[in-house]
Amino acid sequence: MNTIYAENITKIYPGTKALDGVSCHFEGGKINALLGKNGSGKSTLVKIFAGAEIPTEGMVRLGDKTLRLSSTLQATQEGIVLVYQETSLVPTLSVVENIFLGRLPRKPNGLIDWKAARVRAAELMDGMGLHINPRALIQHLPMWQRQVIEICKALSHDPKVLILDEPTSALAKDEVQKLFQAIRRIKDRGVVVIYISHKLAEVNEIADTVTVLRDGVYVGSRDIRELTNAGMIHMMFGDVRHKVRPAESVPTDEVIMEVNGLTRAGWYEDVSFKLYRGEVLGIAGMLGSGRTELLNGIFGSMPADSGTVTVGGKTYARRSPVLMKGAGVGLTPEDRKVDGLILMHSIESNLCYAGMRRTTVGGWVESTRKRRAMAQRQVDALHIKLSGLNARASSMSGGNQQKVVVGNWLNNDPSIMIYDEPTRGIDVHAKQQIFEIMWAQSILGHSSIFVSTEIEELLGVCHRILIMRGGRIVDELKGERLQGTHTNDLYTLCLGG
Amino acid sequence: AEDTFKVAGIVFKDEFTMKMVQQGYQDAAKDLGVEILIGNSMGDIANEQQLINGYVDMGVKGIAITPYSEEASSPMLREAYDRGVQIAVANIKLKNADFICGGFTSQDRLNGQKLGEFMAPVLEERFGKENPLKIAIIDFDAAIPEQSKARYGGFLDALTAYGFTYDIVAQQSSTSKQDNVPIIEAMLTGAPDCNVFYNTSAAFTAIAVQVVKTMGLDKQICVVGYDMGEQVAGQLLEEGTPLYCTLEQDMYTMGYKAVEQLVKTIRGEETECKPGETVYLAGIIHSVQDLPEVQSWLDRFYALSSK
Amino acid sequence: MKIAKLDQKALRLMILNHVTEIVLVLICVALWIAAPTFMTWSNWMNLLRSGSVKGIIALGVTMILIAGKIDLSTGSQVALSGVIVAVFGKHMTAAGFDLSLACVLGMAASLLLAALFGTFHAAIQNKYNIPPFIITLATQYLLFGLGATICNNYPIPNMFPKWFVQLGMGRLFGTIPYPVIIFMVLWGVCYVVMEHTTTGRSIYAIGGNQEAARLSGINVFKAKAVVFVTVQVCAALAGWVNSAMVMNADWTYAKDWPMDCITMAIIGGTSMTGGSGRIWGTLVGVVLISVLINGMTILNWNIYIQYIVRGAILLGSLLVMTYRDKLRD
Amino acid sequence: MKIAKLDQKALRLMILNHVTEIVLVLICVALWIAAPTFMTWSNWMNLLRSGSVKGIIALGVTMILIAGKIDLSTGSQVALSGVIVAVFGKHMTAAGFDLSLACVLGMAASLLLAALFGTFHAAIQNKYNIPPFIITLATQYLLFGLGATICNNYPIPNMFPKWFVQLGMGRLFGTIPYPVIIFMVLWGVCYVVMEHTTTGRSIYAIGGNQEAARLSGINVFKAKAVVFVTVQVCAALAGWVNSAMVMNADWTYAKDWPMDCITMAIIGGTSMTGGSGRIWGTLVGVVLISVLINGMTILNWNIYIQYIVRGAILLGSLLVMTYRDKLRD
Ligand SMILES: Nc1ncnc2c1ncn2[C@@H]1O[C@H](COP(=O)(O)OP(=O)(O)OP(=O)(O)O)[C@@H](O)[C@H]1O
Ligand SMILES: Nc1ncnc2c1ncn2[C@@H]1O[C@H](COP(=O)(O)OP(=O)(O)OP(=O)(O)O)[C@@H](O)[C@H]1O
Ligand SMILES: [Mg+2]
Ligand SMILES: [Mg+2]
Repeated sequence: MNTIYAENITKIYPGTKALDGVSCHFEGGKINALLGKNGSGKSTLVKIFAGAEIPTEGMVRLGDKTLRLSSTLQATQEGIVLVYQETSLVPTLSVVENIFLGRLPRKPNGLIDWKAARVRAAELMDGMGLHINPRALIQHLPMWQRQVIEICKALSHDPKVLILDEPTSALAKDEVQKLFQAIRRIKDRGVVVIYISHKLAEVNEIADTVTVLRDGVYVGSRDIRELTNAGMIHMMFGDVRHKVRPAESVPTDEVIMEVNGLTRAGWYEDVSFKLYRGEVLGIAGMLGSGRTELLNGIFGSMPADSGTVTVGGKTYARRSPVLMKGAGVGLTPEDRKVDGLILMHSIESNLCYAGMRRTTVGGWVESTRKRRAMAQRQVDALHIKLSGLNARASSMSGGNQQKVVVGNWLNNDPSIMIYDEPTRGIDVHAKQQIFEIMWAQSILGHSSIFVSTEIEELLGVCHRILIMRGGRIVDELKGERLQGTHTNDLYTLCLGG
Repeated sequence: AEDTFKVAGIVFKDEFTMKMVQQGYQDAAKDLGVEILIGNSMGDIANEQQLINGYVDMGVKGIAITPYSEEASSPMLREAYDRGVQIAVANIKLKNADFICGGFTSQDRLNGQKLGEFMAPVLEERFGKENPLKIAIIDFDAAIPEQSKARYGGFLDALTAYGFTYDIVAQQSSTSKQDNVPIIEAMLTGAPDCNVFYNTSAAFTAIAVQVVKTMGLDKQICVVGYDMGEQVAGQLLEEGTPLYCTLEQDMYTMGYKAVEQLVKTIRGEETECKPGETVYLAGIIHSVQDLPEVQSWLDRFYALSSK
Repeated sequence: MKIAKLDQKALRLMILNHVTEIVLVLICVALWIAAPTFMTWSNWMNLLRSGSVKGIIALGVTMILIAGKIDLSTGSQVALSGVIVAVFGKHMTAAGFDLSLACVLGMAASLLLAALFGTFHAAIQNKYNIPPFIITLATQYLLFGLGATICNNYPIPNMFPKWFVQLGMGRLFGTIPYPVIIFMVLWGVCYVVMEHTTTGRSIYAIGGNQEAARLSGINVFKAKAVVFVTVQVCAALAGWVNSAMVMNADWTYAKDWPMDCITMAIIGGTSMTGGSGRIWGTLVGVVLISVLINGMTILNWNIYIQYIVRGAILLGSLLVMTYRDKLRD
Repeated sequence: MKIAKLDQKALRLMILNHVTEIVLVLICVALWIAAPTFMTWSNWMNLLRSGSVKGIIALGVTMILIAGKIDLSTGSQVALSGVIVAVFGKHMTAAGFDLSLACVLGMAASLLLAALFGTFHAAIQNKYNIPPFIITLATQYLLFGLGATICNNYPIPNMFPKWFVQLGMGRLFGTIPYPVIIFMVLWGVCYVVMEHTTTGRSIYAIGGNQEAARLSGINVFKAKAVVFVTVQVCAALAGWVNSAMVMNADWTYAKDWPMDCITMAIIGGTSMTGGSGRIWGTLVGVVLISVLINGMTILNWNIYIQYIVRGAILLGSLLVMTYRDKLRD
């Protein structure tokens, strides 16, 4: 059996010590979960395994062989493959090419053997239950299919060590199951599987061992059977108290927003609901049920075919982010790195875009003092960890970036906040803080719409939950019924079983 | 007056003819014992202005220049003159320029006329006067329109004066030196009955001769050139060449005389040309009628360019 | 120990941040020694005057580069705007109108056209998301053809009233050329807009990440329209000044200017990839290039050497800036 | 009902996919009617010959655009490579060597220099991640200055042996011009390399998502080096053919070519943003532009109208392609 060892690995980025003398190992024939809160260094560690980063100190050992990896190519040749947190496909190329990127099979004459490549790609995709034309371009495929293709690509290497960095963050439940089956098959071949996730339920289901990092330091490794959820959380965070929704947070019966017959053919249809002042409204649904599209349709950042949105007594048949911002609505997008932040600009700037007008004198000329004050307000209120307001947004870890995205909007004092997957890829602690923001807003009389793929989160957080299936609102949970609903019931409702 | 001082010589584009002017400037300065600074405005009027100002500020006593434009260049030169710098002009006749100490040009229109007058009997003998001549023209209207228009305008005027009628069967403006093969090929494809091909510059002539030959039209078409150059001279010397003649503007002499005029004016000596006036240097026609003369031009050219 | 190290880095960063300024000063000193006439008031006024014409465009170019876009059609617009003013002058005076009136109308028309083309660029770019490089490459041809057609391919000299010519030739208090004044005023306006207003902030934002800017409720089209129109209008203004300076209008002017102006902005520290740049830097870039050209002329350097020097300076400044950014992170 | 609708969309897509080809055919037919001499073998050979010279570069440009990069210095390289060959011819024959030998050495030297500059571009771009637009803008100045300096700014006519002149003027079997043959052979090579070799696919990959390509173990630098060197070498080859065609070498040649070649590639359907493009399309683009220029010249259209038409065609093709991509999604 193979075992991969990290030996006293330290990784220093300018300004951050991402890893501090980490020594640990992961055994073959097991699925090893790697846990830790945001910024604890998980991705950094596995990138070092995969040759994508070079450690400042320490080394990687695979079995008896000490590896000095300087490129991903080398790592791949050693049999170490990493599926990245961010997808690494080439959108302008076909499925088959992406699966065999950099190592397309060749005919004896040196030219590419397209036919062989297509046949193998089809086999791999069959194994994952994906049935699409291998010639289709990635850019025309939905997100979850891309994720599956990413995994097919990793499997095609026939790896000795397979590392999955949050592979399920964009996958639906049945796809997760398919993925798990494939991973178990790989495990049975004696492969070392390292599995990074923030979803403890998944970890419980699939992992054999749990290894935890905290702030770049190795905390320990345990067999999953020795651990409870609470135990895992304790390892990750030390002592934390989980708060529950405060009693002061109660919606009034004043309608603050009304969505009426909103439709975008093929994505969502005839969606109508009301949002009350001070309410936290959840929308539950499986992947591809059209929630992101709907939220963007409400906010005006994607087109809708028909229907209206009424905010503050005014009915909008056509919407745009500019208009909706004016109406007091804000939205934190699903993919914060791509759509939520200007990574090259300072944290201060990123906190002041939505509320730009509020930093001005007379609406146009900016006041440096006001800007600084405004940015600092959110840093304090949301406990954003940073090295300085002038540091670039790209230098922060996921959870803190998410807080900046939220803070950017809070600076505009929105009466309605729409959160699309605000908790994706951030740790439990940071998640809790995001929930607290929603509740605090609610107490102030502001409302939130909250979408999450981890629908169990919705139960504790929301006053009311809408169930979305196939682009339609099919059910509504509130009051007593909501109290009595368990996670499994909610999944059933969403799946429509 | 002091005997030795600085003057400047400006040319306006990146081409062989300007190189000759520049050589003239330099030789004259050497002969007269003054220091000369050389600048090239690279066909951009803003550069020209920058050069003029720069030289004035450096305290040159005079500037010899082939201006970019007969209209546009004069205000800037007047400004320089007002600041105490003598101006001598080569290559074109500057408008509104009573301030210059003298100018030397071969006038494009006159040159065109001279070519027309020279060619008229030749063309009459070859094609007769009864039918209109079928003329194709390649010009550089899109670069320096004033010059370009004068060059073919003069030629056509002379033909009319001689009693010819003509049709312009093709006329194109070229914006480059190297893209002319396709243009001329297409012109002749579109006007297969063309019998006179008039070029407004040496770069065109060289290509036109080649194309006429490769298209097998060398018996039908009489090529008339403008400006002399190494390649064109070679073509005149070729056996059975379709090129009949070309006109050399004596660029070297223009440059030489401009600097001479400048230096003599500054020194207060007797000069060839009165202030404010422009002397026309006659263009020199080189034709297949006198091949030894062409050969001797080429020899002189080699002597000059190896300097 | 650690502090000393940090300080050294900070010092190096400070030097690198001001490397263009330092190079400028060094070049000036070198020129002063090599050619004393270089450091005279009148030489400076003249070199600044020439630099200002392109500098006016370079301001617009800086803004559009910060927005992550580009405009290659500015050269054609320079030529066209001069032609339009002159054509109005020519035809209206022929019809018996006053030259000044004709000129004002011509100026208005050329501004309008510039704004129209800018809006068109912004609209096409925004709607279809086509790279602006290629849109403006196409309109560059269009504008050039338009200029030639409008003036029937004859240059039009001397069709400007006295006061218009002053724009190019005049001097405030008889000493500071108006083009320099115009440039400095525009520079001030640009500086304030880009660094201290929401419009400027929006332009930086769309250059940094357009989608994020859009989702923050920034009016992306408006910001784009501002830069695309500004750069065209700057080109039109430069076209007036240029035509006034040479008292002539010709559709062949300014062909190489777009690249020259981009060079000035880049040397000043603006990035080609959008989201970062400095209006102050462009001022330095404009002066640096003008000093170089003037200085090399004074030293009587061959024009071709001048090209090599320009290429080398551009390359050098790119490398220095990249090194600085690495150091900073 | 639904099927009919789909089919209609498929039909429209098919038309849009081949819109350049269709436009080309339509233009040819129109020209045939307007000017019967257009549709002759000799005219076509002539127009293809001229198109081929720029076409050779357009192949390299297509590759570099697919890789998401650009090269603005090709024009200077065209001029320089001709000058180098001629300078070798001139100085070596003066020193008593054989002209053919001199020419071969000159060709080798110019290829070497082109490869060097290509490698330099790739190295700088790769190491410092500077936009290639600006790197090659800088080297464009350098190469231009170099060309002028090497030939001491005299054009050098007739310094080529007969066989070299054949490269530009000769015709296979007395009818098909060699430039056309060279272009077609290179086109075939490019086609196979881009569509059927791992090198080609790596180029597509780095254009589509460089980081993904790198993480997949693709040698990004190698792929970049291939395109940067190829485009420079193509320019050098085109420089030979061009000089052979005009029997002259001059450092001022080909200033506008980089944009012309980019236009050809874009009209052929290559995207400016990298990752997608078609070598076949470039062939069509080259022929389309050549036909247009030839046709408008035969019809004796004014050069200004020609510019407007060119701008309009480029703009039109951009819009059509964008519309097609929208429809496809
Ligand atoms: N390229 C980089 N430059 C500077 N700092 C970095 C870089 N990459 C990561 N970091 C920092 O290193 C630390 C560890 O980051 P890492 O991405 O490994 O965390 P993680 O455990 O994967 O977090 P998450 O759960 O959010 O993905 C963080 O503080 C992060 O900001
Ligand atoms: N009708 C459809 N046709 C094609 N693709 C679809 C359709 N509906 C959904 N999808 C794909 O499914 C993905 C998810 O859709 P959407 O984002 O609207 O739903 P969601 O519930 O927010 O899911 P996610 O968890 O991905 O955000 C999209 O990326 C989209 O490409
Ligand atoms: Mg991570
Ligand atoms: Mg979603």
